[in-house]
Amino acid sequence: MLKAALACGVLASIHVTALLADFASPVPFATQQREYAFAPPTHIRWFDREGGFQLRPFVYARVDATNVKRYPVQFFVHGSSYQLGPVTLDRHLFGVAAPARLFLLGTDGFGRDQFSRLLAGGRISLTAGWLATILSLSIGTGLGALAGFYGGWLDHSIMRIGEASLTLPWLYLLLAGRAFLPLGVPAASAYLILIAVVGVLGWARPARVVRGLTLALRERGYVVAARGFGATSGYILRRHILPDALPVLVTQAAILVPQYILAELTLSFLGLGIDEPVPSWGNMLAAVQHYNILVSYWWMLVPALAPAAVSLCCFAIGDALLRRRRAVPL
Amino acid sequence: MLLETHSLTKEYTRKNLPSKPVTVRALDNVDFRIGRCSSLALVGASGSGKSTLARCLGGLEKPSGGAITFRGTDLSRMSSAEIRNYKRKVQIVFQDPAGTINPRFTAASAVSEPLDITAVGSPDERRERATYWMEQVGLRTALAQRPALELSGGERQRLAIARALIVNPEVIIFDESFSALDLPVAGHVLALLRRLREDYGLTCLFIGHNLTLLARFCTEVAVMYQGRIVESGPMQQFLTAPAHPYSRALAGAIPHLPVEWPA
Amino acid sequence: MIRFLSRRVLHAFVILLLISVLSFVFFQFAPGSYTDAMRLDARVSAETESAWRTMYGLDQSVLTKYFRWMRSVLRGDFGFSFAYGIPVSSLLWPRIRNTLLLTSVALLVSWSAALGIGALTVVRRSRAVESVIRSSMALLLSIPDLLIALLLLLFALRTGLFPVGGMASLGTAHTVIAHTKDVALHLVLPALALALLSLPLLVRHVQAAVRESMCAPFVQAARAHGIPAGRLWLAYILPAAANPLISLFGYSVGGLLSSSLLVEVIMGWPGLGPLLLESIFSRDVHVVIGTTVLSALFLIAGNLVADLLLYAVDPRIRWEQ
Amino acid sequence: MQIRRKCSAAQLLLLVCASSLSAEDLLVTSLPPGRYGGDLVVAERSEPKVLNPVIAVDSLSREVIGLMMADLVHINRESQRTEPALARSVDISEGGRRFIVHLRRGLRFSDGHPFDADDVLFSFQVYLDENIHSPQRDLLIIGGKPVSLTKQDQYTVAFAFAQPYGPGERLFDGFPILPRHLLIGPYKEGKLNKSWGLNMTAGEFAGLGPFRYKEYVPGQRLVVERNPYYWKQDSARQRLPYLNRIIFEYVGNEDAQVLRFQSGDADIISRISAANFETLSKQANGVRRLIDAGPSLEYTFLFFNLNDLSNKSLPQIESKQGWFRDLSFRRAVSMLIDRQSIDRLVYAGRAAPISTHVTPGNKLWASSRVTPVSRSLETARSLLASAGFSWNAGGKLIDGAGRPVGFSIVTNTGNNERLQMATMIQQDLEQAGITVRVVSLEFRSLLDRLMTTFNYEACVLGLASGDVDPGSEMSVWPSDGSTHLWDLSKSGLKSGWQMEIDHLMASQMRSTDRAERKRMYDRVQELIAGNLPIIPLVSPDVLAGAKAKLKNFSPAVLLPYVLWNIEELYWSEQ
Repeated sequence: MLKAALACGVLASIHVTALLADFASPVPFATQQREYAFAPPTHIRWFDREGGFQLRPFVYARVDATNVKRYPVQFFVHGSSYQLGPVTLDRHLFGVAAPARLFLLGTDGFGRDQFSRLLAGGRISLTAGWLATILSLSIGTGLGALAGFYGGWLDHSIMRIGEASLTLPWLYLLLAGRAFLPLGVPAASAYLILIAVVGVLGWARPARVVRGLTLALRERGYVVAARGFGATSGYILRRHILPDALPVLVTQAAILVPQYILAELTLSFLGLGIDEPVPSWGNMLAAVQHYNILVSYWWMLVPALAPAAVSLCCFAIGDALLRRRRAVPL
Repeated sequence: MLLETHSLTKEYTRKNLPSKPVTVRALDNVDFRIGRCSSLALVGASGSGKSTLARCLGGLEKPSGGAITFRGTDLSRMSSAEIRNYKRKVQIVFQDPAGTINPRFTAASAVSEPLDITAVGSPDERRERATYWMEQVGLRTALAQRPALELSGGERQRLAIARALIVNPEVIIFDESFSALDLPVAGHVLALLRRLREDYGLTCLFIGHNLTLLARFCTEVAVMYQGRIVESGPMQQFLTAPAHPYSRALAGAIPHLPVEWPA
Repeated sequence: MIRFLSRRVLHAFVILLLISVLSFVFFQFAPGSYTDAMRLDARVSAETESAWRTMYGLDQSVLTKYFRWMRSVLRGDFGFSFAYGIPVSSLLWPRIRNTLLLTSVALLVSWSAALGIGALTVVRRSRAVESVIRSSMALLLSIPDLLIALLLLLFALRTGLFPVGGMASLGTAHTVIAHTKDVALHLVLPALALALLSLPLLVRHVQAAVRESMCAPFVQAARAHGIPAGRLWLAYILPAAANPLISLFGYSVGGLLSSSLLVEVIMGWPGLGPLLLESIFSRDVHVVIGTTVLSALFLIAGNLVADLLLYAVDPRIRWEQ
Repeated sequence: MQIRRKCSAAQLLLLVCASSLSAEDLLVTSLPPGRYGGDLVVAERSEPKVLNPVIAVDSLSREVIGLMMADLVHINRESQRTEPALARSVDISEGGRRFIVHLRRGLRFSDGHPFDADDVLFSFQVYLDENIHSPQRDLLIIGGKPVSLTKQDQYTVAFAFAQPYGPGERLFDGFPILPRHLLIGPYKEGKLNKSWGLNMTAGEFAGLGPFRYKEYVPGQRLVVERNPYYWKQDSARQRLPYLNRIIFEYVGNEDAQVLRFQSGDADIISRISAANFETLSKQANGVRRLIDAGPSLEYTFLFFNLNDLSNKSLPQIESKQGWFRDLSFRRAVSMLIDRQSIDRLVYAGRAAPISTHVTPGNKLWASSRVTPVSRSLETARSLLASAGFSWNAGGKLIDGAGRPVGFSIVTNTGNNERLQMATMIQQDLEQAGITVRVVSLEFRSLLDRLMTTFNYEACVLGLASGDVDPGSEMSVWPSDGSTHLWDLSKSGLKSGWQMEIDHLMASQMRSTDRAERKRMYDRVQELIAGNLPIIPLVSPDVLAGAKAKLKNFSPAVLLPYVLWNIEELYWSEQ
């Protein structure tokens, strides 16, 4: 239980950080500092060259051809302005004074700060993951429950369509979808629309699970009894079947959220990912699929930790819920 | 007559691939009647069709042939509103204590479920009635907010009975409902039912193969054998002079109980 | 049994028909056509391009196109590839063999691994084992497919243990044994990549199924009777867990088929994947639809096998039917 | 009767002896002698599709065909000039309207069948056939009329043009000679289009190139073997080629290509990104040699939608065309773009910033009079200001009507470099307050927008000339060209300079005076650099690599970059 609570905490803090990305990141995610392309993570020091300890962590920066100066890391510094809800702010959590640069996680090929991109990318990735998961689970649950509950031709046709949809080459539907989106749609919305399509198309697997569950549950005494009391199908689904399906759905979600977060990488491999300059975790990792970047710049792999953390948390929560289920074994 | 069947037939077809489908006749021209205020024991071996009859009477299955009439109205001619009303008037309590109550519900909400479905009264009133009926079937009110999952089989069965009673039915069908209860509890519930029969004219149909309990309580008895009713009549007569060979076996198996049931 | 089978075959046929129709319709939505790229070719005039369009029947209605395709399916050609200039069937058959080889080996690997891991977590109920497995599965799930494949490739390159890409080295086909060994070596990486991709999900389901069946009353009873562990597993737990696992098997075939597309592309395995991707991008419509219908066929066959196994194993299914 | 038959038999014998003895008119090159033997493995990212030169459109197919077939006159990829091939000489007369081609005598196809004028006549008949729709056909329509061929004798063919043909004998490069004896049957049956697909057997194929078709393993590889009848010799009179087999392995993508090359499975690599080239260079050892052949003929550019959209119902885009049509706007945009950074970040310094479409890689035609664009934010701002644009309080550029200036750039997803360039342009234009949105589209979807629906605002694309000669650019620059991408509607831009380009391009095609043609083409380059119908960005270098043991490996900037001198490659001993 403790572990699940911890996971919830981590997950929540990831979400909050993503929400406050503008504040927590030292520079805007799209700013290209071209002279710093593929800069490795900046070394933050406590000891200066002479071996003296500094109370404040600092970085070194070259001021001219011969001199290197110390620049302390500052907190709540003024920087570029951003919108946080209705207010415009220009405070950033930390930063260093120019000409020093502080790249916590290095920079990418355009000299954009990876740390800022990682935070900003979380917004898109998490939204995409949840959106697609919620869509496929809700459609899957609806259709699966329908199929299991009513049976007969409805069940048959839903399941056949599901089977067909598992094999259909959705890729070119996605290609078409991307191609038909108006050019004016912002990159993030365009991507969310696409991932929503992916989520909608992912209904078949959860539908199968829910259908199986419904089939088993609809013969239970309390369901039969409820029907005896004149309960409508909607009532039975709502009160008796869905609550039982919920733990299963949560487990499914625990798997689907990370999967949909990473789907972006595959989508961008197929040319359907999120457009520059907006970052997302998959999009940042997509750079690593180029062999030369993978072998040359190790810090480009760091964004993989974010989805890994999310999926570990999701798993832990899913597991805990599954253990709590203890309901009627199926 | 309150509830009667006329040549009721129910067949199940099993597609026994690759050979021809096999048809099993679970009910075979059953003619059966229960009067108001009566209490009838329907006994028979496993697989003799008792439960099928109960499910047909409860409106959970459509008969393949024949008819069921309630207060003289044919079930198959009823409008959907009338059917809903019928389902409320005729309640079934099932055998399986684990399955009858959704383990997720609290005891009180499981009992008040029928009222919730039909949205009778305010939520508070429903809760009140639920606790009232829980007390009536001998459940402590302290259990009301406990999830059904944590209750024992007997307690759940009593919840099921309370749930059947909460809608003020005219007929309750107990489909082997007492097998999960220990004797004192069963006796307590039976006493409650007797009171209700006397006060409200409740009609009870007990289904089982064990006459031990029912012999004292029921005034009438019907014996099913292989989908047919082979014998029916007053309990007293059945106990003293059973006609069918199977009835004889049943009647002979009733032990003589040393104690009198509490009133 | 025969009726069961024939009904399923009929269903399969309907699904395939549905898929082919939908493929055609969807494809119609994808903008651009095969001949578009010719326009960037400095040698080709607009007239020649439109002549090619007419030649390939690209200017006809979907319905006409579909019926033309159907006719050629009946001839066994599955249409005509614009890019290759040959019937699609002659493109597909050699690649299907390769894809099937890859997926079946991956299936074997991933299932044995999943069963092993599933059994391990349940038998050795140590927290350490469980958390190691859980976190490694989570890690596997959180690494994108592409990266797993690429990391495996890098590993092969650095160690030199396995050949990189392709299906067979040159000039090793002298004996059957040498050839088989060579293909097997080439198979290791793609099959491993594919197996790793499907492992987390399989492990999860296997664990769940085994856990459920271990909790089943008859297993508890058997354990109470003091039946030895080995026998308990073989005679009680696994058969009880078999049911969900068999249906999972059928679906895992489909999952593997779809993820093999990417793995094949990254690893250079000469299967259907690279052909499909390339033909989608070049709008070589008949190849795309042929490949789609064919992989659907395999998926359906996988499900059918799973159903038949279930039918054989589980008496309840026979009753339901 | 009997005597006559004997007689003819004797004649036949004589003829066979004669041809087999000495009359093989081989081309002796000045090449120092190499060493026979060995295979060459080439990892390719996609498969060749068809081996039929009449219908092949994709570049890899054409590359493979190039190894197996030969043309009458060949363009040397290194010197970029023509050199004799199957034709030992070409006499040009009637002011460039008539070419008399003298074929080499006694040559044989790879199956041993002799080659003569009938094969040439047959080949051109096929290329010209209206029912075959060969993509090369249009090149043979000169002055509105198809080229006509007459056979003068067994080894002489005359080509007649309706008007003088500027590029001259360069025309023949790209028209491989087909074996009449094998293809006349399918041609008469109307099945030529379906011949020589990848499902053919080695016996169905014959060509005059250094290699001949051996086998194809679907999805895996294509193998060609040494043509024993090839018609070139080195200076020691050894018959070329040296290599036994060339194996094209299909590996799927560029990264796999790099890995195969790195693991030593592949001997040659070409068309790699600068990033991969750098990575490989860093790990270079004595075993591999990486070569930067300098700027290619490919020019990448940004262009605006200048099509006439009046009947397309795209009001959004149409309303922005006012800016796009404004030369000051285009010049400002061009000045804002940091080409040096593109070169450095996108191409790792392995590209050349360009200001017109003829790249520094074009040794013969690049004009020295075109000045490079220098980046200047101030000049760009003053240009915009003088054109009626201004900046609002937020620093955003607004036009005369007060609308904020912004547009989307579409580019294709398969090409990482273009996407990166678009992203950098986005930031560059941001500095002048222009909001740019980058939209990446899969290639065919992009083409559909560019060529059919015209539903785009701006686009980053690259085009590669097939040849250095201005003749290869005829589909791009004249306003009726099929690749005149920015204005395919032919009506949007009836400006004086475009009319001048039309005129110059048409005239240079008719002129046979190289100096005059150069003068005209220089003017075209100036007009393009000055009026910016496209905004040229950079020209990427041709980057290739090979094992160090492979001798004579010399990548060129003309396609095919590395295999053009395949017959000269050999494995040294160490």
